[in-house]
Amino acid sequence: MKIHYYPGCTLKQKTTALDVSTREAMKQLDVELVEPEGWSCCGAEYPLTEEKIVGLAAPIRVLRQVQEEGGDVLVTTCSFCFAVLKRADKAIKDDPLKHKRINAYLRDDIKINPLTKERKTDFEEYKGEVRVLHLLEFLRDRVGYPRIRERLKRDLKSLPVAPYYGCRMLRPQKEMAVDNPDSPHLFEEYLEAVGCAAVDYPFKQECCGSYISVSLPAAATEASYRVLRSARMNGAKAVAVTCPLCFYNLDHRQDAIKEAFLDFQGIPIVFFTQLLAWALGVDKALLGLGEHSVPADGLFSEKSSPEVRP
Amino acid sequence: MTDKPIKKEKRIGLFVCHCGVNIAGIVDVERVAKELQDYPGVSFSTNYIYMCSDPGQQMVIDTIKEKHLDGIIVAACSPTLHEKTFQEAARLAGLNPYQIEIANIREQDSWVHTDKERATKKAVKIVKSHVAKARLNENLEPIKVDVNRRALIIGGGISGLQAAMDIADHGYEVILVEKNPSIGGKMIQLSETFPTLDCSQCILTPKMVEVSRHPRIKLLTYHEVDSISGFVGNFKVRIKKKPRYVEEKLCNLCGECEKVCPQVVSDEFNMGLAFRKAIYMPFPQAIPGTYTLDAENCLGLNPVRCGKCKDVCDKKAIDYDMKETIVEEEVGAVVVATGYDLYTMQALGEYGGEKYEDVVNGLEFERILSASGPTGGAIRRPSDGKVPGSIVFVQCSGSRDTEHHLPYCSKICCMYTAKHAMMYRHRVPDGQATVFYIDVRTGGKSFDEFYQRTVEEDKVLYIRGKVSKIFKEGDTLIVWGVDTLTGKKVEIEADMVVLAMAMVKADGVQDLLKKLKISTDIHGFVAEAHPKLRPVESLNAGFYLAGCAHGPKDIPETVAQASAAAAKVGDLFAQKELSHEPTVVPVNDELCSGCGICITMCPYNARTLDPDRGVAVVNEILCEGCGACAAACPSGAAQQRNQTDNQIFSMLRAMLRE
Amino acid sequence: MRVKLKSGRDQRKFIQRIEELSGENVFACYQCGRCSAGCPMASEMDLLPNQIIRLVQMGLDDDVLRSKTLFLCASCFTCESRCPKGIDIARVMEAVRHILDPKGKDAFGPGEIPPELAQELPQQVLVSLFRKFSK
Amino acid sequence: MFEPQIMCFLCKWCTSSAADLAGTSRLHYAPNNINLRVMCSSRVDPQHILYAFKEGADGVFIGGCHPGDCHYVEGNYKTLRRITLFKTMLRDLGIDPDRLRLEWISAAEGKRYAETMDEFTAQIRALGPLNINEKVLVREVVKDE
Repeated sequence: MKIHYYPGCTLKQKTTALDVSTREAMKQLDVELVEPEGWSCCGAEYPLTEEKIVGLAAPIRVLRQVQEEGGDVLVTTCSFCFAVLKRADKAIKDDPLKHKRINAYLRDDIKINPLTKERKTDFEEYKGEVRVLHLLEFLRDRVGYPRIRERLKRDLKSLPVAPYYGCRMLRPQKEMAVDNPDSPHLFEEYLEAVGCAAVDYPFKQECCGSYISVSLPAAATEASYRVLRSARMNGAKAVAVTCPLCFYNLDHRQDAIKEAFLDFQGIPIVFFTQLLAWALGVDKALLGLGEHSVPADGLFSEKSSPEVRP
Repeated sequence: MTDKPIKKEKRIGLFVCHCGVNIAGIVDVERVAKELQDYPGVSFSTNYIYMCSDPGQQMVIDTIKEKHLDGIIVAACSPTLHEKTFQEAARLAGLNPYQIEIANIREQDSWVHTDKERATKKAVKIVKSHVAKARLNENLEPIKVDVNRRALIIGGGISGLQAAMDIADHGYEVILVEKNPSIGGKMIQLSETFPTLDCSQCILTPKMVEVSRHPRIKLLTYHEVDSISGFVGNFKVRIKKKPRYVEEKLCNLCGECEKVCPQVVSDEFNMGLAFRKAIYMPFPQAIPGTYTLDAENCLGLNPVRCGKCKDVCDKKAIDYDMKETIVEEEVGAVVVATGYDLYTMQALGEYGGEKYEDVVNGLEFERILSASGPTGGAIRRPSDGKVPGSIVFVQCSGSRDTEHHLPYCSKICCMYTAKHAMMYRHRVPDGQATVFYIDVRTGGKSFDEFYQRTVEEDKVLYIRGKVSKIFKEGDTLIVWGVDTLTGKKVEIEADMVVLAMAMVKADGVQDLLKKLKISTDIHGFVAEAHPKLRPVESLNAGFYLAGCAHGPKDIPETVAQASAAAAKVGDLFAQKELSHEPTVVPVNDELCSGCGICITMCPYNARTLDPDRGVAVVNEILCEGCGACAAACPSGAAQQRNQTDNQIFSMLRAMLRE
Repeated sequence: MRVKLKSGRDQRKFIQRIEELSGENVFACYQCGRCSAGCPMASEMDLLPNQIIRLVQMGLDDDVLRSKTLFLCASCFTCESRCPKGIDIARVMEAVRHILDPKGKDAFGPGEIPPELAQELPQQVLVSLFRKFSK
Repeated sequence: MFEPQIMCFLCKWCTSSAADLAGTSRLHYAPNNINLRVMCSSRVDPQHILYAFKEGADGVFIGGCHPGDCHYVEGNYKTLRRITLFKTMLRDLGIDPDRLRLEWISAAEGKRYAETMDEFTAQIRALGPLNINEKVLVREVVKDE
């Protein structure tokens, strides 16, 4: 299976673990990932006011490129990218005026291809037919859990993992339409397909503090603390995330949390794809575990998740 | 004071109820039954877990038959609860129901005391007193009375009209009395009605016409009930016919009289926002369609002083010599549908309602909104006719103020204020509507949706807080309030202020209610017999209530209550005859000296002096059995049946002698 | 201090601008406070999200525009997902920030981030933060 | 401690219902009273009161409807007149008029009924038992059976 894949900037720079583990896992599932040619940053934040529609140009540009390359699906892992791409796509589908204006921007922008310097004369408008899928959705709907299950090489059932959805993947529901924002199941089902025990806890969809992490670190520290404490209290040995920013707040911030909250005990944070890749038999060295500030090596050991011999 | 020798000792049965642990938990019921076993008159005594249960009642019935009992005592809960149950059981067993005594050992004993010993002793005394009474109880039969199947409706507003229509449609005759020149009440003054925005006049006038044309409804407008006597099924009503000075049947509504009348006075139909002449028609669709001459404002009903109207009346309909007359009617039931009035704005000095023309009450604003109102439905303020750029609405003006005004919620103000604000925003799109509220209560079908539409679509600013003061600067009203949601004290400039004044009992209704002898609550609204189970009946038999006479309510609720009252009247009229309690106070001719004291005591004129025999005589149908005469009778000739002085003395003895 | 509510068109100008920008009907809000009850940042805010809406309803733009709350909102949409009247409060916040843009300086600019921290932060944080809080 | 006997004549429409309400509300009060339900407070004849004193009551209580609320229009006014006059007579008979009490207690005032019972019981307790002399006087006025 060949599929368009949008890693986004963070995965190419600071948080390569998510990108690397995604690629390794997909290899095991015979999925070939193709990056749209000349993709750019999605903008990270979806513009929320009616007048800032220029912010839609970047994500639509990516989608138009997928369309040009003949793709009908674009898969992402980062929740921020996922939200921006999906909402932008919906915005221009719903509003013909926005559709017209964005395509007009794009027409000017891609007259000259910035990479090839090639001049284009023909311009195909983005028709709004590319489906933006989160990798979790893609695995469920296109790959299928049975295929994952039949290829599992390791047994993770002694590993209770708390799925952390964060904000962007679920909300606003009328635009994201992934799952019920206050009682989601997608991530749990995925973890079970991978073989882990999914831990239910009340903070799986609460905000980790997001970018407030920079402007008011204490607030983000507290928000992250609440999430991690809840996960631990409910028996999790690790928290699985989909978003590099959640990862940053929950993982890199744990020293700060320990300083602020004396009762806090650390817990490793992993990307959902790291678990998948490991379960599918990918070598530990290829999981990008070096980027973790809370060591997660212990989770990826023969002891906690033994190899299964068919 | 000697008990007459009891010829044949009665056989009285005692049944002591445990009521689960309700009685038995405190009172030793077995001991009570045992101690009474040998008490004089008691020939059977037992106790049982629930006397009111089917097996309990069956036990009573069987025992009466087996032991040939001729009196029973049930020691249980309050007689208000199960007296009827056991009277019925006695009847089934062939025992006269007036031989039943209920000894209340629950509400007035086991539930109020904690000392088991003393509570048990008290129970014994209570039961003994009833045995003492029962020994002297007589068999009584209810007094049968015919029913006059005609109903009197007092009030010609929506509730009276609805009740009249329903009763007349049941096939009974109705007399509808309205004190004003036309029927229609308050509802005819309203503009649109929430939450559907039906035009009030458009939905009410067809009903008014229907009532006026109904063959079984006799419409008495400009009439007032003067007095009422009698009792349920048989009332005599005296109705005062106020002189209209215009012959209804002759007046052809040409309007010439009005044109020439020199007397211009404030128009009450338009809440004083317009003027009328002294000879007038309250509003174009008034029923009956006739002019009325308002004697108070007429130059003097004297052709020498003015007489202009009389001169121009082609039909010779005007008669200055008309006099007040009395109409007498006999009816079997009375529906009180006297409506409401608004609390006076003068009571809220801080809101300036009495000082500033542009501070109006809800009903005045209805007239301003009404297409038939003084401005033809255009929103203009009373002082200078300017279209108000900003209106402040103040809810709970006088309502829910336990300290200074009225403690209750007037129920309809939240909805009509939302309607007012919405109407204003529709008609003055640039206008700023602000509503001060303490709670918005929208319990009713489609009510909350209506309110939310007012806020969401019409952008009416609701501020949570009570206004403290309204004053004038130049020609602008300044409203001082607070938004308790933000904690900000706010000041708003308004061109007009609408006060949602509390609903109160109709002006002057207390005199009427006194004449009807029906009870009211502390606010002067007619009291219902039971707040849950008998909401449309008065405690006084034969009186029913409908609409705001009973308390604040909206139109659908009023109509429902009026129909319910009509159905209850139908219940009464469907009976062949009525039963009257036989526990009246007859006269023992042999003892009566004809002093006449009892006659002065009777509030029902049930007692008169027979001049030939020189003794008092009693109309047993009129006697309600209060016993005031019996207490006053110096000779003991007046004795209340089954509560004679002898019975009371016996009870006192049984209770107090250790 | 007593606040004088603006009347008529003046009063609605600010509200209308907010409604235009956000596409949300702020008058739909009946102040139940559910947004504030669930907001992960509420404890740091000088005005709670429902109070921001309330002040917008009342046309008190000055109070809204100087609130710290605008720059504590992480656009997590928890409020949006639970609002019984379907108001996207994050959009209202963004609309207020939008009005503020030409007026003020950055609420949080690149200069405020220590270089070593900038090295460590994921790109998306920087991009999203500046998008929200800078001119 | 002296436990007085309180004889209560209660109007069926108001005070007796208040006594029921006190029960329904499980309000506790001293068990010294014993109730006799009459149709109206105006049914109470001064003779009944004297008889109660004679038979051993240390206090007599009459409960009627608030002024204006009488079920029989004005029975309570009649009671008021009677009791006011009768109290002056009681003094002449050597019975402390405080042993007789008339109160208006509506059907809604269960709590007030309970409180009044406690209060009146305490008052009579303080006055002590109705002494023999008083009883003798009563005997002269009330014809014995």
